[in-house]
Amino acid sequence: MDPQAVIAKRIARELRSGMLVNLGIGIPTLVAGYAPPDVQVYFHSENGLIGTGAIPAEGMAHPTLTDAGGRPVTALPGASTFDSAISFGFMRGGHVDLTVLGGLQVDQSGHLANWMIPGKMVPGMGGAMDLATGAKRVIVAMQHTAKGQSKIVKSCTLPITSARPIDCVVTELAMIAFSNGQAVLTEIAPDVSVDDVIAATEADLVLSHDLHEMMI
Amino acid sequence: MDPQAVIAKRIARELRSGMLVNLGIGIPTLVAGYAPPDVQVYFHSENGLIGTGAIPAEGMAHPTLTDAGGRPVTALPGASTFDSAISFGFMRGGHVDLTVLGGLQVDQSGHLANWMIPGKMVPGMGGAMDLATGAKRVIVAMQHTAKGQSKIVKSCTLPITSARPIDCVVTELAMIAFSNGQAVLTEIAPDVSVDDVIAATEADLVLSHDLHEMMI
Amino acid sequence: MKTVPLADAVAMIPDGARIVVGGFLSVGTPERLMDEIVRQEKRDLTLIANDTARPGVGVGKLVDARCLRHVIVSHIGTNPETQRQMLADEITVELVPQGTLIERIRAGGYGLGGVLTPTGVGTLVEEGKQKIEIDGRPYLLETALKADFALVHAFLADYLGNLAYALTARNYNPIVAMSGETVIATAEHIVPVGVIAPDHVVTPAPLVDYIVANG
Amino acid sequence: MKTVPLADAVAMIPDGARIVVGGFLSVGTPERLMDEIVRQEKRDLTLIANDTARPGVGVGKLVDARCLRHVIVSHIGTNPETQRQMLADEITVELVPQGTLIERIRAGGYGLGGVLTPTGVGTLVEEGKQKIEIDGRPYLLETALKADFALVHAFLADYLGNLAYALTARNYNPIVAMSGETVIATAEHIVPVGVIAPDHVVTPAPLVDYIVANG
Repeated sequence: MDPQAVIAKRIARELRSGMLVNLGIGIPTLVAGYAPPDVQVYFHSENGLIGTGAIPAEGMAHPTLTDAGGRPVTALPGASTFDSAISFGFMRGGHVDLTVLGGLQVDQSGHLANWMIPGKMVPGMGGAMDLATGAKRVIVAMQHTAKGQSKIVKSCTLPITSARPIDCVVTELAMIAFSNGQAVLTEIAPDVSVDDVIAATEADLVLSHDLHEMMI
Repeated sequence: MDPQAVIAKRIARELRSGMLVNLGIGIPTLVAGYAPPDVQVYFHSENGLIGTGAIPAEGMAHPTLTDAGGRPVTALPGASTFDSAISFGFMRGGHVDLTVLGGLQVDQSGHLANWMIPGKMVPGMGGAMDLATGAKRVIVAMQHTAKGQSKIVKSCTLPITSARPIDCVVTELAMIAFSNGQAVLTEIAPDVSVDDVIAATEADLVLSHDLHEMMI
Repeated sequence: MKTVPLADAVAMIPDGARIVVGGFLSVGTPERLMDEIVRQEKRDLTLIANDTARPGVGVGKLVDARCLRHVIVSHIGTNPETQRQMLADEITVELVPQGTLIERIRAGGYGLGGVLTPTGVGTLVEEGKQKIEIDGRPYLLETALKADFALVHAFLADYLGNLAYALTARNYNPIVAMSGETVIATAEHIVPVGVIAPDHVVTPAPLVDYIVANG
Repeated sequence: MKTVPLADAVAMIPDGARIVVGGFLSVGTPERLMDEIVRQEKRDLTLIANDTARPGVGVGKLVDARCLRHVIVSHIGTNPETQRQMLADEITVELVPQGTLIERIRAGGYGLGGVLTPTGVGTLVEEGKQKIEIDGRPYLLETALKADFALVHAFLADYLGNLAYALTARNYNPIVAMSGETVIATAEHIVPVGVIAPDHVVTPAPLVDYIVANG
């Protein structure tokens, strides 16, 4: 299976009806497509929309109904729109139940770095810092390695996004949870061994008592 | 003329079309009734209304359209309603052009005391502190004396409402402006002498170069 | 979301809870929740609200029925019973300037630690507070307020929990709805999902935990 | 209020002014004001906005035309020209977390000195800022932002200046409209006074100084 699909499918299993969920750009966006049909979540777009629906059918888009990337979306029944102060009040105030963010690095105490590469890429943090700091639960969706290097490191070398640790990271190899400053390997992807994960990971991993294969 | 009417009529002459005006309870409320017919101001009610109109005709009141005292009002064409955070944003942010407040004491550097009498009356400050601190211009409407005692004092003995000086006070005897820590007598009511005002005032008064009779 | 019966909604509130209630002199206050709190004889509640209304209406009913131990409000001038209980040491009262109170409630709901306001500087209100100068101007640091339960009243609710308010009955309600751990709403009308246009929703559905069934 | 011609509205903005502009990646940005600022060749403006959009749209037009000297935004990732000018030292860029940026603009308009936010604590964002602990939790003190001119775009305006916005084109606009010394608005439709219901007005009329006449 496509690595991004593995990640998105696994995270989609964390969705529960009634949750308010914010998906970042990249792999996180794919999660919406794998939501179980019986699970109804609210998707929050940081530009001021709750109840974000699918991309509109041809000819039915409108320039004033967009996602946080400026692309046309639809609004589900019961959707609401609001200003940016309220939108970030939702994030910072802990009203967003779950955010799924992309990552450049995650370190073993759960720090996420995803907003800049000094001297190379300085796009700005946008809403990432508020989400990483304020959402009730933060899951990072990213590939395990980049150019052969582990993205799950002992200590972030890139500037971090928040001092608050994320809850877990899901890669195409594993699901790793963070608690008490430890990185705990909780699930491994099908056809992946624990040794494979350890070999691909710079951070020190603790094996969960309940370590099991990822259901996707 | 009734002392309260003198005060309200004089203050009404300060109204200009387009101004956003908040009137406190008591004498300030009377100011609306003396607004010149060609002057269109917006009245702001702190409970979340701009465009407050007159008391509704019998049978046309509604429990969800009220002034800050909970009494039914009407909404003029172009009125708007909003939450209390916005309402006080208008005050604190300097968007209210003029507020007229009642007073217990005003001192010669322009401090207003109007929210409590220790040990006797502790109703709470409500919106008075925000108005006195944030409105662009603050006029106090009150009678000159109470029980024979001057209410315009050298230094407030009652707890003050704001460290920010008011712009002026209008009484049935005089209009007194405050600038640079001085109380400047700018107008005297008809049939009142400067000596009458000085005799009725505890504060030291400076006479304005432009001292003249109040037009009401 | 399904609506819940009034009694069940109020049964969730334990004695000693901290509640924040919408309304301004009882306009926009969830009266049925007030009546039910009185009927269930809740005790030792802390109330955060604009005022204590008048005896017999709005949160004034909670004062009458001795449900409260502490109130955080901007004034009590309209309710002589609150003043009597305060002077008799039956309740404690914390008076907060109205614009500061609504910002403190907002800060609680918006995840802010507090705000800097010029209101109250140089007055009794500054006692015990940190004063911070910005660009040469002094401000008081006013900290966030949160509550266990937020009780709000809307004009329209839909079955997901979206709320819209009517005129001056809006007042504290949208801010209050952000800052309760659990949010319970009553509404004049409960309408099908989709009936309130997205631009006219004031409180988005995910904030509201329970809608109280009507009649 | 009478509407003003587009050219007259923009002529009020001097070179070097500080402007705050509504919109999110150009959605909800007053495009006609952007075009006219470019046409009048304004220079050395400071821009406060969510982002710098993309070349050719929204505030991106101001970047293209070299109208800006300093920008305060939450990201520039969508506009390579902003990044090029920044690296070439033609403009300076201050990056602010989005939730902090909107609260700083709001604080400016609401008369607050600033807010305490947990966002940015322990990151590069905290550099040079006061850190304040409340109940054992650290917050950054983020100060208010104000501007000489606020430029907003509404869906509906009436002739008094009441504004209502459409869907996600609302975004920064209502907050921006509070925080400019002078507020200039464009609208898709300018309607008679009284047509926008009081509950549906988002920006009350007294905030708006000028409505730009349509076509």
